[in-house]
Amino acid sequence: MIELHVILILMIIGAVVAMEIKDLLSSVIALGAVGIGLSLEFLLLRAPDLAITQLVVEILSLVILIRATVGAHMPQERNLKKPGYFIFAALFVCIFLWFTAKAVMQLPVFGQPVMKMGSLYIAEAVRKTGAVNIVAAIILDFRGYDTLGEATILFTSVIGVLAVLRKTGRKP
Amino acid sequence: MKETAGMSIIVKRITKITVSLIFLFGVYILLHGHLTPGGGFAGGVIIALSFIHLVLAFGKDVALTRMNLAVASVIESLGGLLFWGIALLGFLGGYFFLNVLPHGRPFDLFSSGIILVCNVAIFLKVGAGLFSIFLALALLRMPVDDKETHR
Amino acid sequence: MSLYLLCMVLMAVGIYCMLVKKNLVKKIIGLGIMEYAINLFFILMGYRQGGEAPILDKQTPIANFVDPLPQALILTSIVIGLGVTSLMVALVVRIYEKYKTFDINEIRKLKG
Amino acid sequence: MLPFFVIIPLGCAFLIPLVSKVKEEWTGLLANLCGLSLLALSIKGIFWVKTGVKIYTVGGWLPPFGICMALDALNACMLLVVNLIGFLALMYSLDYIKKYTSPGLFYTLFCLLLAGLNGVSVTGDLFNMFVFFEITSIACFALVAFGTEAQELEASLKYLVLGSIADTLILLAIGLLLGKVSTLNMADIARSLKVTGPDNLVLYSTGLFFVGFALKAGLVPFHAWLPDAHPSAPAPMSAMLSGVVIKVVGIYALVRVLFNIIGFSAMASEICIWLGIISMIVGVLLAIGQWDFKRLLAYHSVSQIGYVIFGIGLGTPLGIIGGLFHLCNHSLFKSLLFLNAGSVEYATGTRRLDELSGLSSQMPVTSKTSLVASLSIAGVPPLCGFWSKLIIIVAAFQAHHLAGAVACIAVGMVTLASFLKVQKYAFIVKAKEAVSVIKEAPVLMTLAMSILAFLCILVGLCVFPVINTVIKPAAEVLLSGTGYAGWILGGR
Repeated sequence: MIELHVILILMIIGAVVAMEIKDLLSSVIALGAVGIGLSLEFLLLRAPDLAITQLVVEILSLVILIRATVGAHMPQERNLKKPGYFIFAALFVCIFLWFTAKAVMQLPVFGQPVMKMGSLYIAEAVRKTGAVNIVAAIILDFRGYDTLGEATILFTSVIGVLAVLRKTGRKP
Repeated sequence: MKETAGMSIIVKRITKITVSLIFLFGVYILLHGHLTPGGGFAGGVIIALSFIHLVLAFGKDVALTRMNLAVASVIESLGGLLFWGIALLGFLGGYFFLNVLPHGRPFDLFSSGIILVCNVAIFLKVGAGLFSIFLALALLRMPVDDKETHR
Repeated sequence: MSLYLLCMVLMAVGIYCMLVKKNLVKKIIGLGIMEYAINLFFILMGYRQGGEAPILDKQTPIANFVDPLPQALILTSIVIGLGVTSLMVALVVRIYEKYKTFDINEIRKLKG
Repeated sequence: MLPFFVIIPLGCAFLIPLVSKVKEEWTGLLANLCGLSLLALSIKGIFWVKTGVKIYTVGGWLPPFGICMALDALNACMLLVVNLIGFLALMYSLDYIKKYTSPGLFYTLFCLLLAGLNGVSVTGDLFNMFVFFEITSIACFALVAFGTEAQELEASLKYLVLGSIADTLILLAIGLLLGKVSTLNMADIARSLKVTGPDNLVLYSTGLFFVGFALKAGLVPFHAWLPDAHPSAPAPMSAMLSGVVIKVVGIYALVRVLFNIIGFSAMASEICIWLGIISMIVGVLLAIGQWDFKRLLAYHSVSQIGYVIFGIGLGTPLGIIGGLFHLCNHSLFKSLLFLNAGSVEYATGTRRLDELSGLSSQMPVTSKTSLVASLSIAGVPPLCGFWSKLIIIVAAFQAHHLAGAVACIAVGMVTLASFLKVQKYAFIVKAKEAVSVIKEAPVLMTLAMSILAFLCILVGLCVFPVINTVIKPAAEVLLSGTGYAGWILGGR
């Protein structure tokens, strides 16, 4: 499982670069690298559905983000003068990490999930739905209602984008 | 004006070839969603990307003659209604979202009942929706008149 | 376990980016990183040692599959992330149009 | 019947963009039709739930396998609040939204918001709840920015940043629980957690749920987005945000998770009580200095949500009844006040209290209804706000929580003072020069306001029937704690 560690560490490095680099375009591209790394991780973790989806979504969101930032006048990011806020945020993040680490220790060991529902789905999917891809059987049959919600979320955000991008909101 | 819009002739030439291939790949991913990895969502994003590819290569004006924001949003609503209708179809069997269509033989293209149809509905919705997000963002930067954004 | 912890470090980077950075594009990036981390976390929890992708094959019968449930959930979650990100981009583009800057210090019109 | 709570608004939301291509005016009628049918459905639900908890299995898959919807008294109460306020806000929008462009988009988003809220209320599955949360949040973000003025965009962005942090924390908590028990059905989780007992992981996920839902509800350390976002939205949307959204997405989800899934502990009770007291006091203190009508109302929302969480946090039967009753009452009078503010803005074009004067003669309906709402929120007998505050204070004394009781009374007084200021500046004091151009708001807006004012008085006069039919069964659901699992899963 060493390759998972390597890719994940590279993703963290990419994320820090995306966060700290001054040029916005480079920063967006670094985010894209993190996303591609995530797609690779999905592939290694035996989730090909997610790997494909993550890859194409990453490309799309990269296009949208570049579209939004390119041509914009690049501001020099000013350094913050308030160290107190930095310390507060860093402290918050440290506390978050500490408690998360404690909680995560009580999860089942990596590689041995409980799979109470998962094994049920695996056993019954083909017989009950006729779909060979068990993930597809779950998202569109067993939990199809979730997918209706998911499609609605996308619809909502499209309508939201159209509403936000109107030239004028109020009638004169 | 038409000549100068978009990118160079090399890009346009290659785009003409690749766009149809990307489109075909999207349809393949869509139709085999229940057999192989992929499905309506990934397929829809790929189709949206193929249209975005066209827009980027040929400039907005050329692409808008084929597919504009109004058409995209109608297709999106239709996709949503189709998905909603499939969910309602389940009432024929007594339950919301029941898989009422025949399941067929596993490993066949036309198997697994509503899953294939749902994939098509999601595909329409996602493809049209994401393309219209892109168009709306792209059109906003155009200083000249934008009839398409007025609805 | 170390993978879970690394994943949480990634999430912490995202939260830190969202809280501290004053540039709106950086905030979008922070949101993206947070979503990646949480998506990865779900899939890590569903992984099974030596498991295979949960897709049946004609030849081999039901084998040692990884947990398909988190994968189904994360497929939904990726879409949610895309929706939120695109709405945020739209808002940021509009704000840029009004103020000609991405810097939140120069924007602050609202008090409190 | 249960899935129709989601099917109807979703169908309308998908239809409205098509209808708006044909004729823009029909979109409002369609949305109102949707609101009316939802209201009828939820009134029926209140009576239907008397015969026991109703389960609906989506797709015919039994509960732990697929997603189930569940209707118990608590859900039914929330659905009634959501759909009542939703319908009245939609009715109000018919006239109000003429000030904005693209009403089709507004109605689409509003229907999606209703679908999201109903979906959150009616679902019995944790991840499904999260999905509908997101629908609600995204619709809210878009509606807050609907005016596309600079300030509105900025408020929406602030809301989006904090809201998506909250969503991520909630998703992380769901993920931790999923990793531990490997199921998503709420009742099944409750049952599994009962077997394994509490440990660090459950404690930590409770903490994450707390922070996430408190961010959504705008409780005090997490309230930064609320006073910006609520005033920026169009008035019917502000009424929905303050009246319904923070309650369903914040309070309802929090108490459902705390009481029915994880089990209410003494520590959770302490946290709720102190969060409630701090929210009450800080909210009302910040409200005093405000001169923007809607912003003042938004700070009062923070304060009143403090009452609700304080009452529920007491954990006694009377406290929970008081908290839930105040929740319902608050959605009545706070939506009414936001609608009043909207119609004042509609008629005069300003929300600054010091620029308004003597509206009582020019806008009689608005001023009378706002008087009713102000007295209700301040807790003047016999209006509805009085009774719920009284119950909460009595419950606090019963639980020997003197500090809380004193805080409740004191905050009530300050609230009264603050609303007397509103009444004085906006409505009572005579105008210096004659402002004859100001007219009363259009008829549908006044009708919506009058219905809400009537309901405020009616609830105040028939306290006991209302408590007995609606509130008490809902409180019993919470009091049954993790016994909820038995209702949903039955003997299995």
